[in-house]
Amino acid sequence: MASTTTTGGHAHKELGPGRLFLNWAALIVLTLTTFGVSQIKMPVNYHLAAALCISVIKVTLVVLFFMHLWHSEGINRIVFVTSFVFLLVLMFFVMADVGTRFTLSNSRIPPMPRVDQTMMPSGMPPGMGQPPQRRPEGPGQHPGKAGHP
Amino acid sequence: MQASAVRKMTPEGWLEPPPLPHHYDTVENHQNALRFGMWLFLGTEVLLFAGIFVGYFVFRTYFPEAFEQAGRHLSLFWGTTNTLLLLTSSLTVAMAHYNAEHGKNRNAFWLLTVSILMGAGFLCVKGIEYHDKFVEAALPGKFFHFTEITAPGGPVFYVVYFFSTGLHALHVIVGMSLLTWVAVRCWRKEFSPTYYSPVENAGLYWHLVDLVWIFLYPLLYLV
Amino acid sequence: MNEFMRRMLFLPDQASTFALDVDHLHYFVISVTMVASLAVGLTAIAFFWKYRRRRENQATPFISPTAGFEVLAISVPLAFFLLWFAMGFRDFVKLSSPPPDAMDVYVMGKQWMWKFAYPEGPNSLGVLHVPANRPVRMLITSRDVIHSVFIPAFRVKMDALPGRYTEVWFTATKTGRFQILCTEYCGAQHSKMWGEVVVMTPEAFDDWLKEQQRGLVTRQDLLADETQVTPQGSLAQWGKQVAVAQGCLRCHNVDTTAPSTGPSWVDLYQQRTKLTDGREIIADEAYLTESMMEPTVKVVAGYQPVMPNYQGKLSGPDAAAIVEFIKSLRSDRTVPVTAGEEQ
Amino acid sequence: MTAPITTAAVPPAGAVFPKKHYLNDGTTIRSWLLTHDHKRIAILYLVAVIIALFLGGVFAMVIRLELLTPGPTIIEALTYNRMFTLHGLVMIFMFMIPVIPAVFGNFFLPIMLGAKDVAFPKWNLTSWYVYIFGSALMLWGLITGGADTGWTFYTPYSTTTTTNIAPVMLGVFIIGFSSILTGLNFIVTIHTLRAPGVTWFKMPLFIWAVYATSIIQVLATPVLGLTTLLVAAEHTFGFGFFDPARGGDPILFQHLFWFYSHPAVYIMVLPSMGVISEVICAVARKNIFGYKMIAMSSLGIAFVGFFAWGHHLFTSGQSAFDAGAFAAISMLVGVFTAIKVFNWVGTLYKGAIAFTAPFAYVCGFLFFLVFGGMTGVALATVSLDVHWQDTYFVVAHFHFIMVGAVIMGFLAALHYWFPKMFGRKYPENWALLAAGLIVLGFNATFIPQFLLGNAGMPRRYYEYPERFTALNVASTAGASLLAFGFVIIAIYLAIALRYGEVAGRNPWGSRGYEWDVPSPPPTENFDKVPVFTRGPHEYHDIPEDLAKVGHAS
Repeated sequence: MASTTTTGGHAHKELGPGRLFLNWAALIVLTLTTFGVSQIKMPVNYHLAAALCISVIKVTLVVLFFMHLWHSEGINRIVFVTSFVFLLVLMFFVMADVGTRFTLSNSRIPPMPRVDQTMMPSGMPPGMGQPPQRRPEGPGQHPGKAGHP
Repeated sequence: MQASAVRKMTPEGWLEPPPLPHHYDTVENHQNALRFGMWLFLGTEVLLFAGIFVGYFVFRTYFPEAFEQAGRHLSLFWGTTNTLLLLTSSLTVAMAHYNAEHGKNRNAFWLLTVSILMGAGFLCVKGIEYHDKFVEAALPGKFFHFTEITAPGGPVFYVVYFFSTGLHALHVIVGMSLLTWVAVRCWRKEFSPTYYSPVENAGLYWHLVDLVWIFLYPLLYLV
Repeated sequence: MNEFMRRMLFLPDQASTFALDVDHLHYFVISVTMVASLAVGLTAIAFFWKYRRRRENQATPFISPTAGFEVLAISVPLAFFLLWFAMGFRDFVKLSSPPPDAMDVYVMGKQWMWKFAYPEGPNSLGVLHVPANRPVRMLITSRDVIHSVFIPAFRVKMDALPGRYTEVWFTATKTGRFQILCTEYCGAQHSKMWGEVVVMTPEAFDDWLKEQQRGLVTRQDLLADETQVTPQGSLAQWGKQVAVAQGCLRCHNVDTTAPSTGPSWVDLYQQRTKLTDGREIIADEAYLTESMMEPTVKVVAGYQPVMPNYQGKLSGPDAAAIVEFIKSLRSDRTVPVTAGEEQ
Repeated sequence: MTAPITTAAVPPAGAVFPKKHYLNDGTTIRSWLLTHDHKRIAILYLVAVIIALFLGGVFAMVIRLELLTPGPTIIEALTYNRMFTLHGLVMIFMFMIPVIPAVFGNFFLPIMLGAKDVAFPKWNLTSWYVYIFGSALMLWGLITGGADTGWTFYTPYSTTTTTNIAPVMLGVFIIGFSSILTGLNFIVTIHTLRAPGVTWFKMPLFIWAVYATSIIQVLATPVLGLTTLLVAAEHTFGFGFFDPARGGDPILFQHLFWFYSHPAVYIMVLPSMGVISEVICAVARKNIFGYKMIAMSSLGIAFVGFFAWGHHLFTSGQSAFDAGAFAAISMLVGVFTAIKVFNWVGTLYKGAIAFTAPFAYVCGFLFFLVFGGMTGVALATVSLDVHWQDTYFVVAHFHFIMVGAVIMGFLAALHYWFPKMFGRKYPENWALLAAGLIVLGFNATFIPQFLLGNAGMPRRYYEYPERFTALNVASTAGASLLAFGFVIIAIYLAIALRYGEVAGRNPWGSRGYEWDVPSPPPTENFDKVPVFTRGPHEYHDIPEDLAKVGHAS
């Protein structure tokens, strides 16, 4: 209704149904785009990058318009951006660790030491700690059962 | 909660807003505080999901083949359907916010009802997907007996899958409850240009649920 | 000076090249810490004495720091801290990059003991032999939970992670015996998970290694023979191997009836046993199997429910083989497969 | 019955106890349990954390007694392992995290801002119930399930232990919620409810510290929440997120855990620093030296504290690159702390210092913070940490910070604000005696532990090699002294609560905003919105007769 409020003005009233609808349309188009891109044949890392880029755009749209951050108080923007920054910090240091560790500390198939079976770490994920040709095959490979011939 | 019966109907057709809590000086200040509080809470939600996303990338680095294989076994159709459902429900919630803020409580009520139904639809689809996974025994950790994923790391993918979507589904349920609560209050015509924070905050929560899914969808289903 | 500081700080022997670097940095850091704490403390005391309150409603001048003070307050500590960081990180990088000619030793932790193995040579339990003045790289892993190899005299420590390897290296400089401790909490016997490094002169080590390898060959031959025995015997035999591999014998005696962390296995089969809840059962096959899969359900009186759950870790045949092995352990006849030899 | 009282500050001749105040505004149990008044919620928290401190203290004494001899002394290995788990969890989650923010923050934050309450009073009460519920669940789980994992819950030990840890993990998760609610409430309050005149740089430094703390609480706690859920699920259903037997990564657990638990250290210590800033000004009757530096270094610690978690992982298989990055960043925390220390000492310069119990705790705090902080820097020096990691050196270091600094801050706050909260004074002589005992006992307990760490005694050891006996005995002896000091405090404060001399509005002659309201304050704090014209730490233009001004009501 015409009753503009007594609250002295959050500018976000400018976001009428038309804008919201437009925003939704953009989101749908982006969803279909990301779906379409995923069907193209290309290296998986490109897929990952493309999907993440589109997701970031979508999230930005939702946050700015559906969630009115575009017109909101600055502090709310700071809060939200900060939380993402800390997410990225966590992600960065953990991935940096995984990427630069001593290789046998996380590679999937470390070479088996030339020592007897009891020296084999039992708690290996399937496929770890054994030469590839001895990987257990067939249905229901039992995770905890590695190590017995 | 205490939508008290003593509040009178104003000529414009909505209930008088509840009295301002004694420690705030202006309505606007109160609204800002509520909105700011909600945004802070959303910040905590982002970090709640942070761990699971970090886990996703770590395990993807360890087991790229398993993640690809397992991703291909998820139903692209249902995943995309769910994405569209959630995005659309976000639109209706944003519209409901707009209407409530302009005192059009009835419109807001119907929009919220549609959103809740879409949320329920989302959960149904999720249920179908979960059911399929249970039938295939494509399950996390020690319950994993799915034969079609040959690369190592299958059980871990399903831990990530079930934990992230499960936690997300939990948020959908909470969001639906919040929306139901404000929908009931819309029905009672409680919201007006000076009092609409509950709709706004419930809406913000629902949008966050949407946000998380926007990331989960491509990561789990598409790549 | 070094000796004085070492004793003052209760530091253990310095028996590796790394120890000396670490200790020197340690002295530097700790001296500055002492001086700084003392300076702050003395200044506070001096101020307290000089500026004690003389009148009840005494006013004080408004003083705020000059820019110079601010810069000083930030830059002096920062300079010290960065210097320490640089020195410490240099040493750390050294510690985590073993020289290419280092001798490899595989170290495995499991609840609650250390096992050591040389690529070509013998394995040993609890005692690690290394040559002095030769770089040794430890490739460390664990069978169950996280442990941590700690040799105080070498100032060396590294976690043992299940399912993956970590590495650390050292060059021992003194011959002798030094303690190995586990520093990552790993359960009931964590504080008893000790081992020993024996540092030998290079010549003595080479002799020792040759000696051991000779022994190994005969043992490996024996092992090869054991695979040829009749199926009847092989089940108990196999059970013993599984029991060794799973670490059962760490807590269960098989050569004497004396209790250990867990009940002895000798004469256990068909024994009447009292449980913690007062019930009495007969240790038949069913009970023995159940005790592996759900060990805390029926605990023998006088023992703690500390045994880990082997559900999912032991296959059906393996569990059956262990039961066969237990059945074969009788004190009234000579047991063909005596225990203790941990391969 | 009244113990002799001597305060160096103005004797409040003729001070009268106000007739109507928050404590007697409703005396039924119900009026307490359903209160929305931030002051009453603070008292509820105070009761809860004191119970937690008592429990944690008893567990600590059991541990110290057990370690009196190298072999088994009074309890079994399993009991011992449960005991240090209990001690750690109770002290950290039930005591340290809420103690200063939830008690003194709740009580004084609105008053110091000139507000009538926190932003969301109902959520404030909710956070107390959530805390109680979470604590009860955790304790119940610890006692019946007998978790023996240590408070760090390292996987895969925690996911494979035969003891039942799921309720403990859920309890921690729930307590985390309470912490988030408190922090969120404070941040919103500081942003929206400042009275006219309280601009950002005229906020008391305690508020700055609580603000920085709240940011950490809000941003870090959710990560712990997720981690505890994952561990609980993994232990119950065998998921394998962290268990390498199923492809998981145990180091990932350590990253996620310390992403919360390292900043959590600052959740504990920052409010203490805020208390010290307040107390040191009041006892030295002197403006704070370098207000902005202290305020900004609080934020700096909160910020940098998030990038330092990896220094707990130097020997756990983390990469050397990460180790270097985390070590370098950790050093910055030391710099920020050093800035604070210099400014506190600078505050004493040309002051008018009264030697009272709060000041005794300030001195203790300064010493423990400097020594504990510097050993922290030493620990962050990567190569030194290789020797010290998981030894008693680490134990001694974090007890210097957590017990040394945090408990000193807590006791300083308790003594400094006791007259404001309860309207009565505590007996100064007894307080000084207890303070002396505690500082002494504390040093005697933990300095030997530094040396034990140097000698190479690992932590969480039930039995230890003979050569560590002497230092362990010394440590246990110190611990009993420490415990004795606490008993004295408990006794005289309990007596003072009822029989203490009436304090009057401002017994310290402090210029802090909170001393403008009567002691104890009325339910509404202020009759009308106050307007502050002075800064909170200014003593250069105090009225000639501060005492009279102080007792105007």
